[in-house]
Amino acid sequence: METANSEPKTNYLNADYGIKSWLLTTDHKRIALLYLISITLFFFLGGFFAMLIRLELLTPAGDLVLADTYNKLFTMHGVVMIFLFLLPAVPAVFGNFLVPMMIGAKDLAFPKLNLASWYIFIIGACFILYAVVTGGLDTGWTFYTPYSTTYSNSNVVAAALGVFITGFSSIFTGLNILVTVHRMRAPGLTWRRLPLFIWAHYATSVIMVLGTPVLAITIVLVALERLFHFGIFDARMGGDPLLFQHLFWFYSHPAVYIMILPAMGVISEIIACFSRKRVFGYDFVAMSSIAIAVLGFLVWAHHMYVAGISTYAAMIFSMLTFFVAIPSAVKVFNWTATLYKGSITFETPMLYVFAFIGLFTIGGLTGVFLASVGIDLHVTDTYFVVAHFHYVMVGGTVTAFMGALHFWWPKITGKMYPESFAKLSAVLVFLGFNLTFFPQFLLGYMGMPRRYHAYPAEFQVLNVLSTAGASILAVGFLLPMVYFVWSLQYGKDAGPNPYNAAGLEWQTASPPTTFNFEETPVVTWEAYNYDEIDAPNKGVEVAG
Amino acid sequence: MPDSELAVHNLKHHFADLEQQKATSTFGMWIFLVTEIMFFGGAFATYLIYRLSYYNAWVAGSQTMEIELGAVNTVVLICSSLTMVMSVHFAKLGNRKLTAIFLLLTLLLGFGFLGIKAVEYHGHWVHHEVPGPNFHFEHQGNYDPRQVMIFFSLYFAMTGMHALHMVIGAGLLTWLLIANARGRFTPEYNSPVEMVGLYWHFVDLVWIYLFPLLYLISHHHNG
Amino acid sequence: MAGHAHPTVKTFVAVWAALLVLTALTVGVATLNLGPFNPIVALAIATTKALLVLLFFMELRYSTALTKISVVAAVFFLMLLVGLTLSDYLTRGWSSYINPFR
Amino acid sequence: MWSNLPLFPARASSMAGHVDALYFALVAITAFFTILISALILFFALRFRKSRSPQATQIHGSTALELLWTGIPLGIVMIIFVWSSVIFFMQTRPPKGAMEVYAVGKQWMWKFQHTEGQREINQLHVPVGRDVRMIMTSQDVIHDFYVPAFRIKADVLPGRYTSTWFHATVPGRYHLFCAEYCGTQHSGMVGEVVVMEAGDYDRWASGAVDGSLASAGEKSFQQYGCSMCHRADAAGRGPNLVGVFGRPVLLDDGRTVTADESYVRESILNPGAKIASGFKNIMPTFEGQLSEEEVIGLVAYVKALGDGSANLPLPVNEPNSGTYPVAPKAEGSAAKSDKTATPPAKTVPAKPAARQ
Ligand code: HEA
Ligand code: HEA
Ligand code: HEC
Ligand code: CUA
Ligand SMILES: [Cu+2]
Repeated sequence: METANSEPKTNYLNADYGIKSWLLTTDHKRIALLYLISITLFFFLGGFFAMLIRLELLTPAGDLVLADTYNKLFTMHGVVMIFLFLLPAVPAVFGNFLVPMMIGAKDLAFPKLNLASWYIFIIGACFILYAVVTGGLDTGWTFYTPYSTTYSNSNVVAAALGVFITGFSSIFTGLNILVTVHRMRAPGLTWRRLPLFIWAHYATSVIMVLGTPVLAITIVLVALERLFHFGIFDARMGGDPLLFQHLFWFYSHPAVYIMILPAMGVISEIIACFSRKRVFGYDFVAMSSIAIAVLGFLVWAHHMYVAGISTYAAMIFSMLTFFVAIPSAVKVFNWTATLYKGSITFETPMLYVFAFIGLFTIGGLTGVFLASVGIDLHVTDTYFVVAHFHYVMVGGTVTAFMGALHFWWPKITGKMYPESFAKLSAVLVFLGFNLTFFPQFLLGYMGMPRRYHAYPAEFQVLNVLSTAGASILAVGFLLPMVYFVWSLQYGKDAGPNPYNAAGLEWQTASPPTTFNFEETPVVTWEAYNYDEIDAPNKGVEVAG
Repeated sequence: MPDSELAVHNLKHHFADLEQQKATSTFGMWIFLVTEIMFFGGAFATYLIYRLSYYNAWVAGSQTMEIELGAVNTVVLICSSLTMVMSVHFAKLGNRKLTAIFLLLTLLLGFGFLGIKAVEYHGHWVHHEVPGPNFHFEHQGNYDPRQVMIFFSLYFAMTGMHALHMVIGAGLLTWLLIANARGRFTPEYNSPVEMVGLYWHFVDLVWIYLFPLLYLISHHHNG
Repeated sequence: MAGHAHPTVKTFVAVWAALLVLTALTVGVATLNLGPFNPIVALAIATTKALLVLLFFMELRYSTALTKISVVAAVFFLMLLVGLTLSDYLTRGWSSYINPFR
Repeated sequence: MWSNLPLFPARASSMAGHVDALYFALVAITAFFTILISALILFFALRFRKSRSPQATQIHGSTALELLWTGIPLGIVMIIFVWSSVIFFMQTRPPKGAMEVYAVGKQWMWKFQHTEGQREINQLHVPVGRDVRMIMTSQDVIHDFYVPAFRIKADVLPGRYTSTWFHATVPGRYHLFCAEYCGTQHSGMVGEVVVMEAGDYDRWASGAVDGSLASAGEKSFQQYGCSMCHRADAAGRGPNLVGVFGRPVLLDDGRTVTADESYVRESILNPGAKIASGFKNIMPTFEGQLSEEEVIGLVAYVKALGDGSANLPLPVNEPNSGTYPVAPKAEGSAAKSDKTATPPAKTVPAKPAARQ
């Protein structure tokens, strides 16, 4: 491999040519790219809706779009962002790309299933987009009954089917990763040698496999109810609308951990690399992923404190919700401790990591506000909740996603991104983000309800700030589109391991060959062996 | 094709050997079944919660079920599980002919089940027990007919979903029959048969719970 | 995989017979009035049948610990779904505002 | 627009102080941890930047530290849990003797009915310094009754009553929002709560109305033929409703439920759902024949029938007796026989005094 850089080599990108070779590929790396392209489009679609929302909220009167249109905007923003962007974002792109490489496998356990899951995703997305173009959807992303089943005039069934179908894509991705981690690890790669990224994806997959089917059956019941008036969730027929909420949140709360856990895995990888240290408390960070996955199933009714559930149940769920916050706290503290006595550099991915830790801490701790029944009573269904979940989802997951994109871009494409532009956009994103969403905490506590098309005048100042922030945020997100594309042509060649990082994925060429490794590696070291890599003179054999 | 060549042909590129490949696909299938458990589980949970709230209506709804047909169908399904397990067994032994026979028997029994189910559905249709505008339930007990409609909604949702799985299973069996006829399976490579077997048994397993819950547990109130 | 016991045709037929017997049993029991025990007995029989299918027809008995754990985990999480949902439904009546302070 | 930039909601109920106190505590905790983490990151990042710390020192972890930073947050959140649950418990349990206002949410307006008979739309007048309990239902989808200045919120569901309560402390006009998404005009389903001085309120409340809610209910009770079956003597085919409200009712399947508003409502609209022990399921459903307002009137009436004996626990009705044991209170039977009887006549203790 020493001569790798001089002559053009075949890699997964140029191994085969033509559209067909992409659309029929079973290479996990190519499928990851298919996902990357699709979800990027959906992110901008969702972002476009977000910009319209923010523009409407610039003034108290509902004067930009009609009330109905506004309702469709936030619904489609939520549905597109959650189901078409954030859920697949890290696991289906980076999980797909990296899991086999990090464990020294040639591919995922079921390559065809992997391709199928992308197609399923696209088919589901088509249903959702069909609902969007044929009049939109106005139920909110939560599809609450009986509004969704009886009263809404929009295209609920198509959208519900879309969500149902993309659910299967997520199930298959989870299944694939789960089986791969169990069955395809390279010789010597014991569980305690796995990168934390793998642990996080393992935990994520468990949630995908156990939770998503419940969403599926719930959606089926909603569709049946809407089509045939089954009465299961319809109070007029003797049904209980709250049962829908139970079933929906049984999936959708754990789903927020599908969004954050892989992002946490990303953070562990990057922070170790740029502080040249093994992640502090490896075992605890690994186990906290599992703990989050399991405890995450026990807390769903915290979305229903005031929905009419019993007081006692609300208190049980409140208590359990506090428990699930603890493993996240453990992670944050361990990441911070990792920096201690490191040898820290400030490449763009590392900036995103710093942003992540700060924003996730705020987002998570405001989750603790919401977990407190006595506070949630006041702030539920207000902008406080909106701010909370954008802090964890955008400040958390999207930030980590951006970090991951920069970190592994050289691996994916073989080219470096331009560092100074990247840093600029990271700073813009951080500032824009806080300006957008911090005012929403204040708005929420003042009582501005969410999903409001028009609002009382005294809320205007903060809303204007929020819209201003969103514009900065938009620039921050558009900039990378430009320089990433630019780097494909003009970027510096990266070489196999530009950051001198640990991890099997860095021990193969960039971009890797179709089967990742010339020879199946045999692992004899612990994860994050930066001591060996950086040790003067006795560096571990790092290819290239 | 000689066996050894066939084995190589069946080994996907990313596995070290057939053994790893088989273990992997078996585990994958079980994980898939786990998702199925959760899928049907959501419906069972709904059933349970409404049964607790609307006990009388549940009894009334359940008493309209034809126990005989349900019991016969249970037997049919159990027999199909036996024939399925036999076909797997013979596929492992490399006996193509017996594999085919038992697969065919399984398929026929599956159709038998669906046929009987169709008869039942027809009965419900005739008696206006299908939820919707035509629903009508002569009620005499201490309950509200709308609650019986919820019972039937769940009944149709659950048995319908189960029947859908049977139909998919029938498709898979047909595919196996063709592949078997083409000599795709050997004593070394037969996991498709085994996988479909697992799936088929799981569908049987769901019915094992549906039968008592929908037909039996309120039956004694008849007396 | 090679090396460990596999069920024989004899086992299969025996399990099949047991399943038929249990089916007859559960239908029979259903006609008796056991009060609250009717569902319990029916579910106990169903679970026995399910275990027979799982362990022998689906060869769970001869599978890896991992497979067994997966199945147990699914059942466990299903129980969580049911149990915690019931924690709402069963206690709703308790919180009637009238009771405690009047 | 820039003239006033409020950053904090008005504080106008007895709950607000409790909620705000916990809120500030949480803000302090959040600020503490956010600053702690950010400061540590900043400090480490600068102190251990590559130019000052060319070689990292590998530290694998420390169980003591892990326990510490598991234990401390756990301790903190458990305190928060208890604190917040106490607030929640207060909020979900209205004090006894609260005055009651019925609310019906529908796409997209709020309708309120006072027991004295006043009806309002999107405006709710309440006196300062009194406990007010809201008894709410929805005619269509889920809505949510939210008054930020009171720090209270409760979903309003179709098919049953939910309730919440408040004790306004400062006269004024406050926002009332629908906080559960309910369709096109969700953001238009707003109104105001007008908190008035007691005297002003009394003047307002005594304005022209055609009879109290309960008397309206009594009319419906006659009009819809309820009185044919529900009679004071043993001749009725249905149970005597005097003294039922607020009592435990034995059902024919052995369960016992409390006869609260939701139960009465269900008994009218869905009589088959819960059958009082000793009776047949012969009561027809009135679903579709009664508007939510009429149901509320009937509920208020049935409630008034039960009020009089509030402090005398009655035994659960005996199976097959055909009637409830009639409360040995004069008001009870008076209410039944006297056509002109209005609720104030029956609700002798405390309430009428407070109301007038
Ligand atoms: C990535 C997604 C994500 C993540 C990770 C989380 C994480 C958490 N969420 Fe959030 N949440 C959402 C996405 C997410 N949430 C969404 C989308 C909604 C709204 C859905 C809708 O209605 O549309 C929502 C709504 C929501 C509600 C319901 C609000 C309402 O509608 O009334 C609640 C209530 O309990 C809640 C709680 C929590 C908690 C306790 C955590 C915890 O996991 C957070 C744990 C993290 C920390 C605690 C920070 C780190 C800790 C420290 C730095 C140490 C100090 C710690 C302590 C002292 C405790 N969330
Ligand atoms: C992954 C999840 C995710 C992400 C990334 C975002 C990102 C953003 N969200 Fe969103 N949001 C949700 C998930 C997410 N949101 C959910 C689930 C809801 C609840 C929905 C519901 O109530 O049902 C919600 C609701 C929600 C609301 C509340 C609406 C309401 O309740 O009335 C608001 C209001 O400000 C908002 C704003 C934003 C903004 C400004 C961003 C920004 O971060 C977006 C930044 C990105 C861009 C701006 C893209 C840049 C590109 C362009 C601008 C291209 C323009 C294109 C053309 C001109 C063709 N979101
Ligand atoms: C045909 C006779 C009949 C008519 C008409 C009737 N009821 Fe009833 N009602 C009954 C019977 C019988 C019961 C007890 C069985 C049950 O709980 O359903 C009952 C129960 C009730 C209960 C529950 C009382 C308890 O002790 O549990 C309430 C409240 C009630 N009715 C109110 C009304 C109202 C209001 C109307 C008119 C709108 C009405 N009823 C009309 C027969 C009738
Ligand atoms: Cu009513 Cu929102
Ligand atoms: Cu949640």
